[in-house]
Amino acid sequence: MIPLQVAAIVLVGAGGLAVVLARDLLRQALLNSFYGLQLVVLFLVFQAPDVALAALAVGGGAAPLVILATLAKLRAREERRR
Amino acid sequence: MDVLVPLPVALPLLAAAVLAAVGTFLPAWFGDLVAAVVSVAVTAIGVVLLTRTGRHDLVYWFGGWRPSHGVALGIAFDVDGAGAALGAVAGLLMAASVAFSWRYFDETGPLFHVLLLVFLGAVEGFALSGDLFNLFVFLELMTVAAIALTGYGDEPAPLQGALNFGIVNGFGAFFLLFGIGLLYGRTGALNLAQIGRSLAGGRADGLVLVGFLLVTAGFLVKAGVVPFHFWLADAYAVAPAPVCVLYSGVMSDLGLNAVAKVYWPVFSGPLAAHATALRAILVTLGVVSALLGGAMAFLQRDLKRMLAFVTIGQIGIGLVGIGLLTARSLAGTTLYVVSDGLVRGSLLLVVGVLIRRIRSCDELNARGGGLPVSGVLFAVGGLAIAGLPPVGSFFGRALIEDGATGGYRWLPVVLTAASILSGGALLRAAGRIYLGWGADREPVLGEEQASPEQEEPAHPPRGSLVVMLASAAALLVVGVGVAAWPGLPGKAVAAAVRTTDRPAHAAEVLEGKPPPHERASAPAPSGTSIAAGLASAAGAAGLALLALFDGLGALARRPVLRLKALHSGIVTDYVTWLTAGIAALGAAFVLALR
Amino acid sequence: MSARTRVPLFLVSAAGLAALLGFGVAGLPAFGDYHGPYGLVLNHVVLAQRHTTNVVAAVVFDYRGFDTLGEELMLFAAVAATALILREAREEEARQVVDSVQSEPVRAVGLAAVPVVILLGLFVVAFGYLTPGGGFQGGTVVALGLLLVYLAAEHRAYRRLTPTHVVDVFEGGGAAAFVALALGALLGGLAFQQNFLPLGRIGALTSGGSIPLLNWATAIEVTAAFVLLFGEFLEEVMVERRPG
Amino acid sequence: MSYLPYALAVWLLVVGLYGVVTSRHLVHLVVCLTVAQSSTYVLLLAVGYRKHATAPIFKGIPLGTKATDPVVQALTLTDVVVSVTVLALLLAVAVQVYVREGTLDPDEIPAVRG
Repeated sequence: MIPLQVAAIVLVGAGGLAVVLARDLLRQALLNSFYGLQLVVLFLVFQAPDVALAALAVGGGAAPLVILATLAKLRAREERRR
Repeated sequence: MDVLVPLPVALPLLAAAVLAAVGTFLPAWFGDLVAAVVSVAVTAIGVVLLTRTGRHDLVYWFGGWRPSHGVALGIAFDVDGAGAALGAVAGLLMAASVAFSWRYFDETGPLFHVLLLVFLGAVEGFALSGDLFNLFVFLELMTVAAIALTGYGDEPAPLQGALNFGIVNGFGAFFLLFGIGLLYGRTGALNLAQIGRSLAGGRADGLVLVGFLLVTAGFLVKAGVVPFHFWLADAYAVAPAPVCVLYSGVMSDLGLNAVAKVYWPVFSGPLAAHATALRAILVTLGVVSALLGGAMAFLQRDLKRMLAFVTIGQIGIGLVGIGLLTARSLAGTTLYVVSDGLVRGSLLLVVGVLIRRIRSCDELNARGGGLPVSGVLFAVGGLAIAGLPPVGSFFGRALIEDGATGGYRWLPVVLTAASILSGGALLRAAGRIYLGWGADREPVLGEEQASPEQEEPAHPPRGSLVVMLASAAALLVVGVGVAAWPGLPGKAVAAAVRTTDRPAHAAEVLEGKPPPHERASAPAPSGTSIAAGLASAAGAAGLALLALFDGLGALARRPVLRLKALHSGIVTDYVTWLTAGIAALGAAFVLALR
Repeated sequence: MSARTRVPLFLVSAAGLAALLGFGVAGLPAFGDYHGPYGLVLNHVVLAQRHTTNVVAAVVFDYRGFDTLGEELMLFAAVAATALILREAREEEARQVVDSVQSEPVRAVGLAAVPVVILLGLFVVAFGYLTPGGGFQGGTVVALGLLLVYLAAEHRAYRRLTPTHVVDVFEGGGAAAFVALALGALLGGLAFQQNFLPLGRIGALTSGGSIPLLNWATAIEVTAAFVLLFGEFLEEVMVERRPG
Repeated sequence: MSYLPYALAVWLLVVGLYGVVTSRHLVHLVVCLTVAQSSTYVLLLAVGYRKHATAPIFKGIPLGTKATDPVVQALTLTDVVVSVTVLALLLAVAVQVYVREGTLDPDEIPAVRG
């Protein structure tokens, strides 16, 4: 195993833990998009460029967008409820 | 290759996509029509496929990629008797559901029918596929369509049933995929027969055991076997009755069938040496499910929830048949789930009639509020669930019980007890709702009303009421009447013998060698099983009467209330139970099978 | 269960589960030593059998195209259901959509990026069966490009560009085309999903027989699905940006 | 050391489960679910990796060059894209739950019990 792979694995492991432990939702959304990009790197060093590309489009674009939009929606509803 | 094989999947999925594309430009009845035509066609194809699987499986290689030198390049459908039968049942239940809800979901556009068709296509793919990853794909597709369908209640209802469904089943699918990863790493194959051939030479080491654990757990979550069953009752309580019909009648059955479908070709080789221990574990799991499902069904007042627990209990009895690991008991399970799946579907439609008429499916609220015709259907269904001879599923249960030799002679007693509870719950509800017997308060069943938003009773037009009752009756007649199919038990046993003959099955799938002609016959049900069936029906009726006229006050004890309280509706609890269940099952595997 | 019983029960179970999973993965070949037949065989035969240089794309669209059909329908069903649920949520509290106005430079830069991203996405789709990429990845990128219209300009422009009914047609149409191509082979007497087009010269955009068609059908479906998805999610956010 | 990637897959699955079980907010919970899901991608791709191998794309390299397993990559690639729409579906249901119930704490959402 090459050092780059070890580094990517350790980073993803830490990144996943960070996402889970983040209790603030906005913070978690940001950590989650970092985590998505870490996965992209991992897939690249696993010699899987097709998957890395998919993970980039999803983890770097679509997923954070959907999560942030959800949070925005919930926040607005929360304000209205008060 | 049989040109009909891909159609049960292709037709619904194509219809769903086209309907979604152009449905908004067409009149609303178009969706009903398309769904009806497709489900009838799928039923017919399923029946034809069933008649063609008498001597051999129908193996179909997508893209024409036949295996070369025993290595599968593409994906295969491997249609056997059980798969074809469940496929036909799915089509029939869907046809009944569409007829039942004719023009009812028109307001929301064509989407309801689009999702139903996707669900049907997924169910068919899951029933027919012979490829492990392909099974995963259709399992997931089923889940996605079902999350949406669960949320399709006609009035604002607690939606967390849909969420619990999605989250717990999502984890089930992850466990399955993790197991697929393990098996692929060992064997480099995804075709079930090929994985099995590759594993057959080796012993049951950690990878095989954990692979088996994860794959089985993924399917047991879908089937709703205790302790993976928590999501199921919540989903039923929310989903509209015609959708519950599909969940109860096929989704659970298919999850159960998948356990056998994967065990025999893939794991029966390396695990053969540990069959005794494995049998003990699976039968125990099935018995616990059967008893707990029955008991919880008896403690419900919401009829949809009651039927959810009836389903759990009956799936437990089916798991016992699979867990006995003999061809005869496996055949029994197939007959049992096919017949009872249809009966449960019929019961749910009767409940649907009640909901449509008085906007409630609460046993206590609806006291004395049912139509007599519905009452007859409901009572017959309850007796069929109890397993009254010679009603459909009786032959299945007889094959399971008569296959229980050796240390399992006690099984008929336990299965009878479970059937008494399930059947008793249904007959109690029938007595209260359709005859007005018993009290209208029963604290053990819960003080809250099951459906709190009471509205004015609706009066559906007479015509549509007739259609609804007719579709329920049709399912009941077919479910009860499958026993009249000449020589059906013998055919089921012959098919099961082929399934359990792993080397011959692998040669059939991978090399196209016709299987040896099995002359299998099913013995007539023994005196014990006839007595068990009669005792179940009589016991169920007796229990129902006792509950109606003596009340349930005696049940208000701590263990009972604790048991009810475990079903908390909280998804984090459910995921905890899922984790604990897999860890416990895995510990049992590792300790017993090594 | 209270959190006080839940968490300890979970921790014990999770420790057991982790041990079991560890026991399982210990039986795998060491990382990098994999020799399973399926992929090895495909790596050797795909170029000759399908004239496609990206073996992954050949697996996605042909050898295991039936999985892909299921996945496409999953995408399609999930997005259709999401749209339905979000629309219901909006109906329950009816709101008015009001556009926000962004500063002109932001808008100009954003709009300038739109064609670049969309072209990039189309490129990823077009060469997907030769080099890394394909309809799944490219379709997502194209949808993200269209989304920039929203971010840079305004919701109304995004909606004008992507009217829901038209997007529905493309979403369902893409999925339908995928199934129809597979059924077409069946009607022609071949196996479901069997290739019926000439394979073409290796490395050319016309190579791979039916793979380019399936690839583009996928791209259309994925693009439409994500456009619909983003629209539904952002419509509500837009709702919240009312002045005052 | 050569089992580290598999250990990562186990870690992510268990960590994701932990996040779900201890979650006090459905959006947080659903995001933890995707962490657990990523463990399956890691496992599949790690299983199909081969030492000193290129990606299975034979453009400009001779046939027969050692390449990683294309099958696991195909399985993962479609699932990665599709999973985000499932994430969106679950989030949409969560929004709807909030609209109706006014809370997203799994312990507080009124549920059918018993």
